[in-house]
Amino acid sequence: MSGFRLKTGGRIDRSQPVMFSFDGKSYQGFAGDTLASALLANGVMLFGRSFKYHRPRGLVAAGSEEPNALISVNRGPGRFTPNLRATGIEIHNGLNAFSQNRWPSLAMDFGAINDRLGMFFPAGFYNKTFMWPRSFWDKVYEPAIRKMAGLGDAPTTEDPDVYASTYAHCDLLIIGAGPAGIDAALGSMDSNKRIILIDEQDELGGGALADPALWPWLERSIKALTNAPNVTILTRTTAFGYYHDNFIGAVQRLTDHLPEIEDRPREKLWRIRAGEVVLAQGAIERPIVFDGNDTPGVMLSSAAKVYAHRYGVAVGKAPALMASHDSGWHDIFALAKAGIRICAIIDVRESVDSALMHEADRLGITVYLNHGVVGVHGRHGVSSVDICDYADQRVRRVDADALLMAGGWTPSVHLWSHSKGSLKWRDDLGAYVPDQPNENVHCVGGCSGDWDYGTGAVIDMLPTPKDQSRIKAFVDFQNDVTAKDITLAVREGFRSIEHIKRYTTNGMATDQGKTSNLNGLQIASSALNKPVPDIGLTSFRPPYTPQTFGALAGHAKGALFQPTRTTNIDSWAQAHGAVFELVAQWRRARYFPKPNEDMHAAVNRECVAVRSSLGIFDASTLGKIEVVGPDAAEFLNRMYTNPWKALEPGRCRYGLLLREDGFITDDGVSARLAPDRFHLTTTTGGAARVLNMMEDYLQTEWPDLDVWLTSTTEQYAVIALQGPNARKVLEPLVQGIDLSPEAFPHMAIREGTICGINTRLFRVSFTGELGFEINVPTAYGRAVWEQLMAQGAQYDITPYGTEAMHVLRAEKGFIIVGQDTDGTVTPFDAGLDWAVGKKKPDFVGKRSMARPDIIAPGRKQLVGLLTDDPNLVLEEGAQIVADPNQPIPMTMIGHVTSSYWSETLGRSIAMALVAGGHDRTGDTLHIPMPGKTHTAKVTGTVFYDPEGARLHV
Amino acid sequence: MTRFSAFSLFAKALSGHQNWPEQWPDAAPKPGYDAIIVGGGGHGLGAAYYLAKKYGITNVAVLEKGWIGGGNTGRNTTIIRSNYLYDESAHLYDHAVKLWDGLSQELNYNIMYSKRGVMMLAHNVHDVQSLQRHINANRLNGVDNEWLTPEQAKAYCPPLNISSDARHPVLGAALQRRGGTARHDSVAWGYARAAAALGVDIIQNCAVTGIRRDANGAVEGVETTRGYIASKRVGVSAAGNTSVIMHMAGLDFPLESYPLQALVSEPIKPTFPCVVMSNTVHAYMSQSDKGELVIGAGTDQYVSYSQRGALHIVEHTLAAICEIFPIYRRMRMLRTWGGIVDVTPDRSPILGKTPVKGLYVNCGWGTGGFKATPGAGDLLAYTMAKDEPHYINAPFNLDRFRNGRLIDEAAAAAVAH
Amino acid sequence: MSDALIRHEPVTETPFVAQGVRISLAPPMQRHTLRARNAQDLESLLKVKIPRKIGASEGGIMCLGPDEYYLRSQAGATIPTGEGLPVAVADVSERSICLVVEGPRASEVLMSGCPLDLSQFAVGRAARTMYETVEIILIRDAEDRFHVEVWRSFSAWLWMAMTMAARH
Amino acid sequence: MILIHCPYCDEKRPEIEFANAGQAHIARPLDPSGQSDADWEAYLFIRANPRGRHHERWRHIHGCGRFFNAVRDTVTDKFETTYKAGEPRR
Repeated sequence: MSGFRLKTGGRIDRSQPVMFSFDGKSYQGFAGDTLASALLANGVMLFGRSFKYHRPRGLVAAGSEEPNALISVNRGPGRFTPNLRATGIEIHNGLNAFSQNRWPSLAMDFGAINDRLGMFFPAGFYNKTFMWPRSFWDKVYEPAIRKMAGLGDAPTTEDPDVYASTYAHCDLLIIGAGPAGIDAALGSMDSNKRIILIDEQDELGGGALADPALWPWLERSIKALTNAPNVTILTRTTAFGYYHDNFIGAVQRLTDHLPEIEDRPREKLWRIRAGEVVLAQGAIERPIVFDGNDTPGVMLSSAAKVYAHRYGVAVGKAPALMASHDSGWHDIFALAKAGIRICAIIDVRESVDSALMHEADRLGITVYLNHGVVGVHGRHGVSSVDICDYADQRVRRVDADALLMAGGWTPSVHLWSHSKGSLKWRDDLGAYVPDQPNENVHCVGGCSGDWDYGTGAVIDMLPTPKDQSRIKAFVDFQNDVTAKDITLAVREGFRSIEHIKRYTTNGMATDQGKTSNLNGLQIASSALNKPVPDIGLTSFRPPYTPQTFGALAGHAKGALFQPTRTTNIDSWAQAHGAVFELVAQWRRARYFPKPNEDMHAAVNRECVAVRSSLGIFDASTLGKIEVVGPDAAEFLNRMYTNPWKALEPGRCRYGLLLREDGFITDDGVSARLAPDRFHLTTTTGGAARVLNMMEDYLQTEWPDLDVWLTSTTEQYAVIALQGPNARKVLEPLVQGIDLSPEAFPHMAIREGTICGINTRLFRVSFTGELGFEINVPTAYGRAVWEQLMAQGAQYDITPYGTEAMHVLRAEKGFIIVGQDTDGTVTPFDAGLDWAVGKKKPDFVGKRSMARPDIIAPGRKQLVGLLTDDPNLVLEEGAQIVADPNQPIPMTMIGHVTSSYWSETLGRSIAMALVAGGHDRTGDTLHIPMPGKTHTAKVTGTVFYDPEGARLHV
Repeated sequence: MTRFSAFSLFAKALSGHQNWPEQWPDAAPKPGYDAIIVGGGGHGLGAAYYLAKKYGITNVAVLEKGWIGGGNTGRNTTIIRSNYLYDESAHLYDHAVKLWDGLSQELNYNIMYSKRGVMMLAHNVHDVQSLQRHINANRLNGVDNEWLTPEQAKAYCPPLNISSDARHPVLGAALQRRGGTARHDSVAWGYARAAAALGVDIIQNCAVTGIRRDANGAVEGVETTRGYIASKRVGVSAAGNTSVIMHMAGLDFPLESYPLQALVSEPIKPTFPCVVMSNTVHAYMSQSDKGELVIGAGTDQYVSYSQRGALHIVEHTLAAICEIFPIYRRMRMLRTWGGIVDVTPDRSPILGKTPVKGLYVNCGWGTGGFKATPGAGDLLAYTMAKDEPHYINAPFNLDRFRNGRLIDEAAAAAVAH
Repeated sequence: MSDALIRHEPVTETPFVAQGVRISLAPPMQRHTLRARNAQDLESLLKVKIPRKIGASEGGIMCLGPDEYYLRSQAGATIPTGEGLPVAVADVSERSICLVVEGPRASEVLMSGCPLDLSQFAVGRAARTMYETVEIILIRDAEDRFHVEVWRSFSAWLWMAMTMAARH
Repeated sequence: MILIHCPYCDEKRPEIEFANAGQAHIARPLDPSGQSDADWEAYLFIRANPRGRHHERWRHIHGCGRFFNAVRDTVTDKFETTYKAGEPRR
């Protein structure tokens, strides 16, 4: 037995030989071959080993339903791909393919011992054993099971290829370009509809590619469609999923078939929105279940026809047909016409259409009706076949070297099912067909159950005189599920097809049950003695065939994975050696180390500079919202905890924002620019959330208010100039603003220019020092920064990053929302009672603060902590206990939220949320850490300049 | 019940596996039971088992509208861990983890609990602080969880990309070594088989259509598609469908149900030794015993019972996986599916009594219910048996939404400043 | 505003050119959001006609929402603030930059990441929408020329994404 | 990715332009402080979560910016209608 190349025929280009290798051995094929057809032409029948029993396996199919012939392809470093179907790999010069799941070689596989022991590994065997001794599970059994599992090897290095993606729109999307799909396209071509025609193969035609009589029609049709300006044709493209509202995902393979990749994307994801969808995905031939049906050389009859007429390859020198359906007869006649000697036709039916009998007779083919295959001889290929005459149970041997199965057809309703269209059972077909649509879609051709393949008998498996428990009749080839696995599942009480599928793994292999689901259903139906519709249908889930992770990720790779937002000053920080951190989507300078400085040294230096002279900080990432309109103050009064109506233009106020559940969600200093105009600031991470929340209240609760919100986060670069010398540096650069303390007090805003650029100048401080925040139009941020650096050089102006900012604010006891609060903290917990308007009848979150648990004693409250050892810096997130000697689990009364070394104070400082903390001032608490328990005293949260004298200068 | 063992497997093999009995009988409803569990997922079956095993209530029915284990039990990524921040959560989930250990032997059903370790990644300073807080709290609660440097994380999980140039670089990780995975279907089947052996009726294709209450408002039974079934104790463990059942008892619940997708790759040889979770990048992955990479995706943004998720969720998920594990970019997605997850306002479950006497509830597990399966089952059984909650589930009551005592793990990992 | 200081733009000022498409940074301009319950209030303030239909544009003003308009004007034009009126005018000149995508492949490049059907997006139309995960305002300036307004901090990413798509 | 008809833009737009904003027609009480704890809990947290016809809010956040209401079937995910904020419940 072995396949061979026919002298003539096929669509391959015999003038273009192609050299490739399989398992290290070189072979020749022709342009137009798949790996499957080329190897078959070279007489290779053995393509792989099955998942569980490591049985030798050959080709079953010629298309994407192939369950057995899974191949790894290695295109060089990072370009190793496991589990590809040989039937979908177009050969090219240099293709380097390998079989899988075998060791040491495909022909000689040690794993095949599983096959000998197969009787001990029925469905669900793992549930029943490997439990004793208990300790063996982790160390012995599970590692062994895992080692046996899997198909191909995993890739081990990063894929250098790129992947593309796009959206597309059309009025009519046709999926499948066989005759039915092409007819649908031709029929709509002259309308002004935008049409996309998709097919997973390398050329249009589908089943027509294996029917030379149709080639002239095919050529004319393709030409017409290619020339139509409103038709887009996508070949090598798999529509893998049908999503809501006629949204279809498809992946186009662009380079795998080419000898050279160049820098083109390997695959492209098409996200298609279609007005109307026509599904023309055809039908898949069903194998027949009998003992030995997995022997290499046993394959679908339609596949043999494809190999002969599309690729010019005979699957054997004397194939026989095992049929329960007319279509196999037509296939075998086609083989005969290609010059292949036919060994026999075996049909399970007692009679068939007389026209078939006449044709067989005319071609000189021996026919056995009311017969079935009961055994296949040969391990790595078919050597002969035992058939049984069901009339008298006599078994005879037929010398076939290949056996073709024609078990009827299964409409490809996968995408239809993704779209939630309903299915109905047709007894005559033994298959589910589309019923009621859920989207604007309809099915044509084979996938609607409409075909001209003739009729057939619907069977579960071939009758056999052998002991059913001793044979191996496969249903799911790849997962090694046999008919008796399914009957075992039924015997053990699994009645729904979903249970049977999960217990046996039938249909869960990489072919997703394309050839096995219906046979599994029929066998279960017989075992349960219930009609198929009563045991249900496993649902189809995307994708139709496996799709590359990289293609679904599309362009979103590396720097394109997610935007990294940077400020206008970021480029300066980068040029000056800043170390960055990521905060929300932003990149922020964390500190600016000088040569040989670590973070602590840099931060200490930056902090001291701010306290003693002058620091400069890029605060551009702070969220900003411009609130404008006659009702602006009223609106803010309702949103924030504190009163806003009386704030005078030119002044600033700290605003505290709660969620409606009473917990702090954001804060920031905001300024009134005019009676009807405010400049709000929010936290960096909270900007979008706060704006959305405010829009929600404004649009849906208080639509009567005349006020509008505009995000101005990116309109302004913000430079914080902080330190005793801040005013001196600003004075020569600022025009139109009197910077004197009397004219421009703390918590005020003035508008003027700086270096000739318009500015909103805030006098505010998050450091406790004299400070300004300079808002300038973003494009000028870096230029103004550089002017300030130059002007500040005389004061040794020091750029500082977020880490120093954190230390400086902690020394002053200013909270950071999200660090010192965590979504469960109220203003009272945080010690911010002063920021809550006691007389306000309402604001967002007020009512929730009156709930029983919120007013109960013992809530966690923000306090300062000073360690007994001043040199010890507690770990942020360290847990606090009152009694360090209690056993585990301990009662934890709080945790450290912020903790730093304060160079200014010459000791460590910390803040913590502690149960009843406001009443514990002076108490000693304990912080148990691995190996040592630390002690600390509860203090207030302001560690530096509690009177605020340094601010008001 | 035939005891499962290597010996019984061997013996049955010799007789061609013709003699295996049903794992659980296909029961028809009786007129009444001492207790009814609505929902035949792992939680509900577990509750029935523990009612019979630990609390001596064996006249119990589990009512399942489809087939057992067909809801979220069979649709999740099977992650098991207990390294939660708050004491209440840590106690709840650790109760479950302790039961997971040894569950195969207890049920005489290998549920394949694989202590592969669960590693949670930190990608920024805020993540580091948050995970450190978890580790410290876990240590004092007796829950194992340890800090790994990026290099240690890479050693534990070699496919991990720890390049500092990554868009979301790995700054470290928290590892719970006792965390891992289990075989989801086996959990449902193992509980069903063990419960049935103790006398519990597993009734499939039996949808609850109404809850009957007596003059005092107490539960007296349920209407079903297979007729009325009396019981004064009804425990609802119906995940995404809880709101629908509660409406039958006149109760509105603080729940919303969202689609959650998950997916697997084609099977490959062992390559991924543990479970990795990244909340910042939204990537969750492990490798199954079969060799598939099992990946959790995000929820869609709207309430839905369609079990049908969107493509863009899958795109984002796989982009995230490829960022953290770039060697898998050429791997292929084999299958996606959707579940319906019920989410409470604080994303913690509700497990306890309801305002209706005799009606108990176990819901709101969101995306994380599988890991709690044995614990939730046990605690629901306890609560139903004693008509009062166990101290572990007492905090997970309905009252917390009124009095404000929320257990908000997600808020505690709040977004940064 | 003085031009004594140098502007720093977040993307290169050298246009990207590939087969059939050119992507470039538009010159600086003024941008204002205009908000009002009644568009007449803005018309009387600005003395210009305000397009009422969402998506329409006229004289550099685009209607983006039922009470939201977006005005792009030459640098230096004077726009009143509308103080005291039931309107809101906010200067957002530097919040965004504008990328000009032009050429026969302009639509194709934009549709690599924008889910709108641009064949139905008429010349003169403006809409806030998305390119993958980034918000943009898309304006069709001519059959084969689009303006893409994008917030500054996202623009480097958008530039990378669109030029990558253009190369493919 | 579902298509959503924005009643302000009067056209169907793709889901990624929208943000779901939860159940519709839950008005914030005019006098929150006068609410009982139970009433306040209902306002904050209790949701219909129906299997079937559902009133919900969406915001066309990356479009016209408006919040609006929708009636959608949560089993099929199909919209019955969408309408502007402030219009009566449909």
